[in-house]
Amino acid sequence: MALCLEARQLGCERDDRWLFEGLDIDVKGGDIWRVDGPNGSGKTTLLKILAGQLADYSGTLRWQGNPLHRARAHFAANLLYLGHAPGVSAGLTPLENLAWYQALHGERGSEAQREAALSTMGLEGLEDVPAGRLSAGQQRRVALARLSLTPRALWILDEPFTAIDHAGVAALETQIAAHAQAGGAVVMTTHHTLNIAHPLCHIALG
Amino acid sequence: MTMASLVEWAAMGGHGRFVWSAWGVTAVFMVGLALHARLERRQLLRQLKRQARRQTPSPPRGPSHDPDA
Amino acid sequence: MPLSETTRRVAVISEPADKQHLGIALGATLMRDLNRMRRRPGDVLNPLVFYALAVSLFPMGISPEASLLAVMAPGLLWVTALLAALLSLDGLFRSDFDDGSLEQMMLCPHPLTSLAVAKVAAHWLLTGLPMALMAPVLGILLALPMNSIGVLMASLVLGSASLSLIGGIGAALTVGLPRGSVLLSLLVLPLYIPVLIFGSGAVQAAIMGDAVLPHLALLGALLAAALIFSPWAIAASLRISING
Amino acid sequence: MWGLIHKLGSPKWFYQLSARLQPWCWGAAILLLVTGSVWGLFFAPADYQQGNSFRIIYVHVPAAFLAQSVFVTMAVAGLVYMVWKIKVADMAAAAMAPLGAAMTFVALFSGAVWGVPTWGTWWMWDARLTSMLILLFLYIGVIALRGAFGRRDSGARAASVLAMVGVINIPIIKYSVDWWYTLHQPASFTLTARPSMPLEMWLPLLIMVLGFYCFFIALTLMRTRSEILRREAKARWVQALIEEAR
Repeated sequence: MALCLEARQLGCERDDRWLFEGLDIDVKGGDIWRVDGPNGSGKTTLLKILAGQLADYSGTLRWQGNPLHRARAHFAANLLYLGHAPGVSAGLTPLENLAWYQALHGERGSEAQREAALSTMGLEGLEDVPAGRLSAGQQRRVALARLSLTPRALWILDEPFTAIDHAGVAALETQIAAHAQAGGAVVMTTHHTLNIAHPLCHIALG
Repeated sequence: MTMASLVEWAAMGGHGRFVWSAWGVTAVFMVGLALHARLERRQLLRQLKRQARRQTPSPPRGPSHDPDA
Repeated sequence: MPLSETTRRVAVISEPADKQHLGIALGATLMRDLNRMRRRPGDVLNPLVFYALAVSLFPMGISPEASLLAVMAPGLLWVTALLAALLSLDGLFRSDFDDGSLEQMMLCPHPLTSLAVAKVAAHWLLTGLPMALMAPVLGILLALPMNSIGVLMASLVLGSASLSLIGGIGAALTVGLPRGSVLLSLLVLPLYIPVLIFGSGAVQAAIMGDAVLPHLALLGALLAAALIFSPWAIAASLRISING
Repeated sequence: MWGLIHKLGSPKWFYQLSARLQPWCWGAAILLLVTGSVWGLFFAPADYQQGNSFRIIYVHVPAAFLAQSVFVTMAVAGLVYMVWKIKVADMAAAAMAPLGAAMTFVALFSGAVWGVPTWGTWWMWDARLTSMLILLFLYIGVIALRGAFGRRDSGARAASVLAMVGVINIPIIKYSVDWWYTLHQPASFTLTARPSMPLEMWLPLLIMVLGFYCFFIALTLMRTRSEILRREAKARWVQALIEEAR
């Protein structure tokens, strides 16, 4: 069935200040949504609300027609979220990190799958180096390896290009475009000028 | 209630120290809490008035002095 | 970088996660923490070294006299075990909170309460159990009568599980705070008192030859209550700290 | 039902309702406290065993009752805030916490002082005093946690969770401390094991307890109203209120 996440009159108040209000967003298969706005305009907060992580917002949020908080498990099974912090624990190697991430979604997966995902992100040879010793960009790449490792319909990426070099950015842009063409949906924020061969929808905050 | 019987009553048969210290601390706390709450409210009102005055320049007041300020 | 599967349609997964998936997630979270501790043994050994050190301070502070120490041994062993568990609680969620893994745990299809129990179980395996195994040696240091060593270990094994569960609530509440560890002990120590009372009570009963079972039964009851209430409280606290 | 909860929960409506209720509560509190004190200090007979130090009961027992019921009320208010998102409930919880802590301290101090003539020492690890001491630590924990968060409603939610966890633990702590105390001092004299107080001793105690509760309600109403003004300062009705007060 087609993917659809719809937000009606979405609003969020932080310390008596309205970050945004009255937002109507319809995320459907094949969309790439880009959230723009200066720093502190609530971009990350909006993404966290769309990912179902923050509960205190006004307005309604529906996933496949029913309210998000009731369809949480189903929604989470289709969501891939990448926040500011990559979610790669320093004490584990990239392979162990990815193995845990797959297990978190209930898939045992295989070593070969994980190595393939790491090599698509250019991390050959670093599979067994504890993530703590990798650079910020490499840690971000370990997190981005999840995009090809665990196929999820909806991607919510919070500034995925931070600390990524030019080659990596280009590869990621093509991956995002391919995901949208294959029927998936992407909601992302970035200060980077995107050149993706796919129509973009914009949300301006602040 | 002659003076003597008043003093004798206050001595509480030798336990006066304990009874009055216990009652005294209780009274201090209860009265203190009540006064603090009133003070807190008055300060809050004064602060809100100052903020209100700062945001909306109030019309030039006549010679009558504002009792609350 | 070749894009292998471009044409495959992206399917929306509809069937909910079943029990078998939950088992994989919990097992993986447990193994993850054990592996991480294997790499950084300091985090595991510090509470144990603190436990041994603190116990050996008391004879210097009180007196080397064996009969005097034997009277206080159960209480001292239990209080220092409790403080050592408290020491290691701060790191329970902090590293996951800092590197973003906690966010991933919250956004996975499985309930956060069961993942929290897996985290606390890993913490118990790495602090509660080793302390229970180490306690007899420290009991000898404090001239603890030999007949109560078994009960000491049993009470520590049972008690430290409740300590980890109740402590997990405090750790989850203070994980987002910069200087949270001092506040953590302030929140959690009053809740530790029933476990301390029945734990050291069991060892004292063993020394005096009284019935030990009621004490251990009450410790088990506390553990059961902790298992029922604290996962819910830990999950709610983690959601609060994430937004904090 | 739902409409009533939200109407009850709106700060403006609560502010006006409490304005009418408050003078009555203060009046009742002062009346009850004065009559109870005069009766307890002057007319109630002294205890045959403890003599006049028994009169401390008219302060110790009401404070102890209030200390525990304030914690339970705070936990219930926290639950109402967490489940139905009624902000006034959290404002009331924040307002009553210091009062509960103060009452716990008063109960602790008066209990210790009461024990001096009977036990001869200033502190005695009596079962009830120990539970009261732990309750004081729980209060300090809740108040400290509420203030530790950057954002006010995170602190509010954290304090609500801790209050609920605490309220579940209070009976457990009370039971384990009583069990611990009877294990170590089975035969000694405990303060509250009163056979049955004669009426003229018991009636002033009832009046004092009612007086303490009215005092609690009146003070909580007043402090909640201040909290409403502080948190809703930007609301139009507060601006209007300030405007006409100027």
